[in-house]
Amino acid sequence: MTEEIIIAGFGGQGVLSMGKILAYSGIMQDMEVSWMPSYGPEMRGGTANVTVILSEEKINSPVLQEFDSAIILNQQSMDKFEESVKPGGVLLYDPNGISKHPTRTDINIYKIEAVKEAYDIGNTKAFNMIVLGAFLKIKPLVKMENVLKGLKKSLPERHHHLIPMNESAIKVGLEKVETV
Amino acid sequence: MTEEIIIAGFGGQGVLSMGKILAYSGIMQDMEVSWMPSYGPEMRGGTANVTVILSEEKINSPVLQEFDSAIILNQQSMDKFEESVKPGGVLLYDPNGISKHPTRTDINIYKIEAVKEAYDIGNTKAFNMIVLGAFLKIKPLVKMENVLKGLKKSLPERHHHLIPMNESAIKVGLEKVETV
Amino acid sequence: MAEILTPEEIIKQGEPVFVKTKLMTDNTLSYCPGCGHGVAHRITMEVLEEMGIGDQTIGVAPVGCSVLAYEFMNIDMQQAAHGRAPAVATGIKRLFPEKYVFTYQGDGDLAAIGTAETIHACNRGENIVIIFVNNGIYGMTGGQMAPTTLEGMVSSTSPHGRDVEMMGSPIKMTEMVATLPGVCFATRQAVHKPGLVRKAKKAIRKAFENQKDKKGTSIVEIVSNCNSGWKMTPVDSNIWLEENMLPVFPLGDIKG
Amino acid sequence: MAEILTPEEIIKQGEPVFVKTKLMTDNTLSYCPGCGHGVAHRITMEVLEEMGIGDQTIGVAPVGCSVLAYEFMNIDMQQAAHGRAPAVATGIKRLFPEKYVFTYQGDGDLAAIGTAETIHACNRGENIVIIFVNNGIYGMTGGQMAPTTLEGMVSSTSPHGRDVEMMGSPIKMTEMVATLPGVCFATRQAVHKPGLVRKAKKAIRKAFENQKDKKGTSIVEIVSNCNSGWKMTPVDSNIWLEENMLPVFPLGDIKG
Amino acid sequence: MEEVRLMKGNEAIAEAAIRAGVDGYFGYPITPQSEIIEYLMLEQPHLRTGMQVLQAESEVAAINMVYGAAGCGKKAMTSSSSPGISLKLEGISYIAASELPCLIVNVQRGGPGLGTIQPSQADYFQAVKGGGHGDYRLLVLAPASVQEMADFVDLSFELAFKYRTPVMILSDGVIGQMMEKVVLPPQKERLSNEELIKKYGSWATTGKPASRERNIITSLELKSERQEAHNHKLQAKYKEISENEVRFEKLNCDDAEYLIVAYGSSARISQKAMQIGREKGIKVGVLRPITLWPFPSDEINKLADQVKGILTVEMSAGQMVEDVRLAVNGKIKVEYFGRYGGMIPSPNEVIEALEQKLIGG
Amino acid sequence: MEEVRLMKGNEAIAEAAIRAGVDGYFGYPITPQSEIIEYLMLEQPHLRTGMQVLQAESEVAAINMVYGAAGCGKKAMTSSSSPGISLKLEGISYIAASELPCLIVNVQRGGPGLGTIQPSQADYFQAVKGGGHGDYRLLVLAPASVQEMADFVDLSFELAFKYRTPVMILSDGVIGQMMEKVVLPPQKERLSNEELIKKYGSWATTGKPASRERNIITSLELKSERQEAHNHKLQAKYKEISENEVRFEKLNCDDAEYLIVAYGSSARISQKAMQIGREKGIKVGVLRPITLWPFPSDEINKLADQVKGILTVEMSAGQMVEDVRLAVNGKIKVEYFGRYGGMIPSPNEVIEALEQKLIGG
Amino acid sequence: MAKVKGAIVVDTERCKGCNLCVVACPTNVIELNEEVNIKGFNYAYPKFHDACTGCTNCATVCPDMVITVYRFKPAKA
Amino acid sequence: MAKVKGAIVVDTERCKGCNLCVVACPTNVIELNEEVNIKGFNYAYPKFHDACTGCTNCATVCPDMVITVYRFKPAKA
Ligand SMILES: Cc1ncc(C[n+]2csc(CCOP(=O)(O)OP(=O)(O)O)c2C)c(N)n1
Ligand SMILES: Cc1ncc(C[n+]2csc(CCOP(=O)(O)OP(=O)(O)O)c2C)c(N)n1
Ligand code: SF4
Ligand code: SF4
Ligand code: SF4
Ligand code: SF4
Ligand code: SF4
Ligand code: SF4
Ligand SMILES: [Mg+2]
Ligand SMILES: [Mg+2]
Repeated sequence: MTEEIIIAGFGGQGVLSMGKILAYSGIMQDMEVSWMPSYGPEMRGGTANVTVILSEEKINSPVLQEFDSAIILNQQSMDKFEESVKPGGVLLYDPNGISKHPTRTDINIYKIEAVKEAYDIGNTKAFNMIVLGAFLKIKPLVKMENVLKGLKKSLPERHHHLIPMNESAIKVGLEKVETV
Repeated sequence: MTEEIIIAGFGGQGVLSMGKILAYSGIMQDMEVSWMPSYGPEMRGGTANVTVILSEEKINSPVLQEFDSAIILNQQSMDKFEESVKPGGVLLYDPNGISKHPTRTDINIYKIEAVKEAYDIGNTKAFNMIVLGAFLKIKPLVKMENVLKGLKKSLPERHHHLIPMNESAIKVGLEKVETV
Repeated sequence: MAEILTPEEIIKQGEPVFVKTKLMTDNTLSYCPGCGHGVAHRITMEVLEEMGIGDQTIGVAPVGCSVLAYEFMNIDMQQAAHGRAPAVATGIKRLFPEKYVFTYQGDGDLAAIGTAETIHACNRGENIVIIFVNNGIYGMTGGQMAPTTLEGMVSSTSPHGRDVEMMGSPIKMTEMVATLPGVCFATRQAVHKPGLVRKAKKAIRKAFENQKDKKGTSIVEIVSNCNSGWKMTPVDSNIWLEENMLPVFPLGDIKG
Repeated sequence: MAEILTPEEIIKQGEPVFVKTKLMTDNTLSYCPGCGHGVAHRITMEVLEEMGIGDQTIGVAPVGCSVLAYEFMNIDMQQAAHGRAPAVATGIKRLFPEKYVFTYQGDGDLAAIGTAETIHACNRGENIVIIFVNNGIYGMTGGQMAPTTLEGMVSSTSPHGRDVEMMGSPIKMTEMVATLPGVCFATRQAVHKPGLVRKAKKAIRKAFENQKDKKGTSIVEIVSNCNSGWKMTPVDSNIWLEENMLPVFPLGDIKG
Repeated sequence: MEEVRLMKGNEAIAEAAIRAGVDGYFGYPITPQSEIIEYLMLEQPHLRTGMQVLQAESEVAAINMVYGAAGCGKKAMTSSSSPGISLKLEGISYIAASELPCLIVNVQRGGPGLGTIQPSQADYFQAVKGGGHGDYRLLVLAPASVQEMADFVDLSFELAFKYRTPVMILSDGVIGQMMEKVVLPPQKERLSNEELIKKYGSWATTGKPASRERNIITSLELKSERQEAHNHKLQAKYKEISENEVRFEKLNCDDAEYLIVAYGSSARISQKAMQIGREKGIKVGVLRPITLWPFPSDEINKLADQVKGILTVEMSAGQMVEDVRLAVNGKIKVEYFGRYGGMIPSPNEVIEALEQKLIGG
Repeated sequence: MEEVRLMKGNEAIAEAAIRAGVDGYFGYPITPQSEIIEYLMLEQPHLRTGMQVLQAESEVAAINMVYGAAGCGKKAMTSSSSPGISLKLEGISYIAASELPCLIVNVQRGGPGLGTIQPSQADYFQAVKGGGHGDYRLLVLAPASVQEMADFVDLSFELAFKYRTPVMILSDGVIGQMMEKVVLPPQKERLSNEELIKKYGSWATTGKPASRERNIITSLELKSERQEAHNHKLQAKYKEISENEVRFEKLNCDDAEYLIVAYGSSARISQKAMQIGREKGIKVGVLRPITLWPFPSDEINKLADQVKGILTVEMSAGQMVEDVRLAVNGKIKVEYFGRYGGMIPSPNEVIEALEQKLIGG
Repeated sequence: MAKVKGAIVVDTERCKGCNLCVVACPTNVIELNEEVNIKGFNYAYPKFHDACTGCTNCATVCPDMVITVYRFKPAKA
Repeated sequence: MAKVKGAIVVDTERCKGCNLCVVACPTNVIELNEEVNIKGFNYAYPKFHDACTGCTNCATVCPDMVITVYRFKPAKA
């Protein structure tokens, strides 16, 4: 099994850390993982994306042109990555701020109103965990227990008290994801 | 005709400019010339030497291991260059400050008491011109008129009044050189 | 008697009293919201416009966030290697003495890697203007410590606060170069308040007038925020600047 | 009553009151006759000997005439790239804080190409000693202009005299670094007269004592002749030094 | 103390340096490798092992700090990216000439000039032919994974001290910025000063005791004869390294009809290309040089007797291809494919290039 | 105004620079090339032609001054020797990337490190493969006489402006320090600012008039696609230069059975060796590359069909030999002989090496 | 008494919502909008436009040159 | 009255004849020799040795560490 994922959105949306938690979760169940971010000069309002690969085999290229799944969190990223989902693959997006919705018919499209849900649970920082939950519903690549272990590993000790909050955000995502 | 000459002595004895005048004289009679100095960090009391080649043909290597003529002005240079005179070649030296006189028998050895002569004519700066005169007596490579033209070329304008003095020093050399 | 006018009427009938200078291009600034570079750029270009020398000026951009200054300043510009803007400006000015030449540099650029170039251009009294934006950090590369980072200040390479024992004290380049005879004008300004912006602009004007009069090197330091690097909102960063940067880097003319 | 003794008797019966320190090797100095480097070397080594720290000291030689200092100073030494001695010394001292570390640098080395390294080592307050031999010229390479060359002074790259309009003014590095908090002691000395030599030695001693006490950077500038570069006899060069160098580079403590 | 972590390549180097018992790191920030110094500063290794970390005023200062530290027999390192490495070249030449062991990390970005901060492999020539002046060599290791970023730190110092020579880890923005699983090596003790003096006191400047002659670290030689003798010594050492330290990895080479030669992140991509190629029925193998200098010339020469053609894949305009050609010496066709200026070749492009340039061509 | 003089190679460069109408020289003293700046300072070219001469605070500053001046379309140059050139490499990479025409002179001395001040040719790789970071090339001219030192200055600027690319004169201590007869070229007028703007105003920063868009000199590109496109443009230019600007000299090659390839002072020595060889009955010819990049590969490849073996003679541990091998591509034996670290090979040694390595061997 | 009146135009699409104009305005004319522009910033707008005196403070501190200021000086009655 | 007496030893082969000791000696003890040493320098020697007080000035300024100074203080009578 190899899953090749792109997560893309604005800087500040927690794109990179979502990818990191996913990757750490993979490690927790002994998978091979790679996490390759786009990187650039510090400039607010820019876009950020990360390629995450989870695999049972050794991973060769960490840089990809096509993906099994795309998690898309703003319009620029939609423009850039909709085409790069493999036929039959998954596209998950948050419709907030999306003006041109995806149009492909050869892929499976899902949406999660994560901005809204985060607002509703009164924790805008949980946004990315809600998205992660949604994705794990569609692609249960890693077990919840391993996600929690991954969270623990990727958060510094002093933030471990936030884990339960993250867990419930993930659950919101698991519940609220919709097929388009 | 190609003449390969090494001139060697202390820094400050005018070794380099003697070579330069010789080379310029060559140019004045349309010869090819090259002048290649040893160079090093500025340090008083060091040795200086220059390889001068005068030729009717194009000169290839400006750096040589063997010479037709060696003009030697201190003991260190004697130690270093006596052996590099080609058999049948010329070695001209000033015995002042020489403790080990040349011993080779397969070359023609000359001496010129240039320090003494310069002292006698009351012009220690003329030392190197006396040596040059001595050398030109042994090897009349360039005509006197061309030497004077060469002098003119190699001296800055403001020193041109010194040319007659240099000319008479050269003549002293022409006269006083001795076969050993 | 004047009626109460609507804003629309004022705009139509009134006079525009603040319009973007044409010496700034229409490209969107690449700077973070609230970053002081934008204002520093603008007032520099306003001075050139007011002096009518935009077409006779060659600017030198540094490596730092303002590396892209040439995208925003609508004049001929060169982008210099990190720290070398004063050398590049020297090369330009020596061969084009009739042109106006300025560098625009950050504190990492000018006070770390470019220390020698800064000091020697100043010592030679190169007839140029140096605009020196001191934000106490390496903005572009993600907020590392600069030579001007304050004692105790957190940055990505002083995550436990700058320890002056280990890392040295914040360096005051403008004071230092002011001691050199080649420097005719050295001043420290800021741009986070309207009044200060106007003062800073006057200082820049004076600097270019000095160049016109062939007086030597003028350096205008502008203490500015790097709200991204400092990890604050723009408004908070300006307050922090007042409270923390200005005591160490006090505003005012140092020389000339 | 004492008889009139012959010199031979004095030598035999008397006490040796001046003997070459063992921290200088027996190699013949490569310096020109009368060059100040020799005395500067010797008094530095005398200080180490008197403090008993020769075996705990690592010296850093520059590129310049004194590049060969390691042939003459009988201690462990490194030879640094041109201008980089303070960085090299920083590398040594940071990893060997218990050793004594000093650089020995010329004015071209320290004040031209090495400006940034000098200023930043001083700003960090590296706990080292910098011996800075200022002879107003590049001795080693044949007498080119240095940043410290005097106005109007002739050198091979200012053959018509240093024109400060074109080439800048002689730079006073010691004064400049004295303004930095990291510097605990900055002084200017000379070695062309017996009394001055003794004073200079005291200053060097103080510098090493500072290092012992972990006080930060000490810089001891020594104004010296380069009679070869200046094209004078050694005696004349020392007179010229008094009359021309010292007014621009006055002797005495600048800080500490 | 072995430990599995998810880390960036840059972070892995930094953590591995602490664990390798490195004494000092000196660096200046530059993308895409600033995480190395940032990680170290955050981690405060002086509290863990006594390792010192200093942000220098410039790359030039940093490499000369390494010179000073290495001259004392200490384990010293620096890191930078392409333009910063160019600035270090005088210092690197000095270090090589003075035979000082140390580690220099180059996480390459696209050039020339200020270029881009995106990944690149265009400093190959600089690394392997000697970008600085004079006849010197760096021992160059090219990691292709975060694990190797970690592993090569200790290896570098082993080699550096074994041969008293500077070692370069030539990485790139992909390997520096990506995260992978990494098994961290156990903590090595730093040498105490006494141990250091015992091991390296014969040459390092550790303070001259009465019992030995003074130690001098220098690269100056006024006499040409002696300079040449010194250079002969360096060349002899380089020969020894060439004979003993060539490292490479071969994948699917046994039955290969075509060979891809690629290092670092290009090798990762080429492995995927190989998969695609094999699926298409093209018998292609990959040789991944791990040491770029010494280069696995003999192995490539041998493979040239077996395969029909070789393609090098590089994120440059074609540099390593010269060394492959020199190795093959005309036996078979050697072609190059690459993307550059921050662009990364895709596996599909690689296999297309192979088909076009070697099979179809 | 042609004039015959006896001059050092270094002086010839300086005088030729004045006569070529160079606008500015920026340099820092270093042996064995300080005569260049010394001659200029003595000559006061600002009074003769308006040329400006400045002693910079360092080599780094000097090359960046050249960058600034060249960016204005001015004729700017610098010179140094090996360690100083290493310091310039970041700047050189910037200049190449920004496509600025200029001249860099390297009068090589023995390295690595501080090394010796005696002649050497060990910066060949640095010059021709790009010592700095990224994929760039210098057009490299190798003078073998004082006359060529003079002639190549104007030629360098012609080529530099034709291709908007930096040109290097790669000389050495022999050619720099020796005096020979030199016929000085006539004085070229310096361009007036108006002429300059007319010729180069399309790209140079000369002050933006209302009539054109602003000119920008930069090497930054945040988008990889655009950086790659820029690099493709550079590579296309380099290809064009390779096709058009190869220069070399052949001596006695027509009937040669053995070939010596050597440049600069080594070529002079090899000519003498050729004489000795011919006297001994060995049919040996000399090919002297005048451009080291682009390298006369085609010509050497052709000669490889004729001769039995090739010997390169270099004052290095063997660098150019790689380019000769690449040119020959395995056709015949290519061997290297050299002295280095400031030592100069003697003609006799050369011919002995030829006998041993190619004839006897 | 002729009071000088001012008005501003904010180029909302280029505004980055940094809030600096808001704190710089002496008469509290400006606020950030709850809506975001295309770049996702809560852009500034003259909420209490009538209070504007045309002092240019807002435009002077705006790093992005987003504000144009107009002033109207009624003719003396 | 016990006057301190001094004497110097010049390592003539290492002397570079710079003349600095000559001008530094308060009692004019030293002069340069007309003869040269092996390196060609007119080396220093104590021509008026009796005048030497052992003050060490000469040695202190000698760049080449060529001079050793001895002092003899007669016991008080
Ligand atoms: C030779 C070199 N070293 C390092 C860098 C990386 N770098 C780019 S900008 C920068 C610092 C910028 O800081 P500053 O000058 O303060 O400008 P700011 O971004 O804060 O305005 C650094 C270190 C580089 N581009 N080149
Ligand atoms: C990078 C580099 N640039 C230039 C040189 C040449 N160089 C050697 S010493 C020197 C100047 C020495 O002058 P200074 O530091 O004043 O020492 P002094 O000889 O006067 O004691 C120069 C320019 C060099 N060796 N390396
Ligand atoms: S990182 Fe700092 S300096 Fe750079 S644009 Fe953002 S706020 Fe301004
Ligand atoms: S050249 Fe000058 S500094 Fe160098 S040894 Fe001679 S006198 Fe001293
Ligand atoms: S012009 Fe003055 S009063 Fe009007 S909005 Fe701007 S700051 Fe406020
Ligand atoms: S200052 Fe400018 S960019 Fe900032 S909120 Fe106001 S109008 Fe927008
Ligand atoms: S010790 Fe004093 S008195 Fe004696 S020779 Fe020396 S300087 Fe003169
Ligand atoms: S000072 Fe020393 S070197 Fe100079 S003349 Fe006197 S003894 Fe000789
Ligand atoms: Mg900054
Ligand atoms: Mg000096």
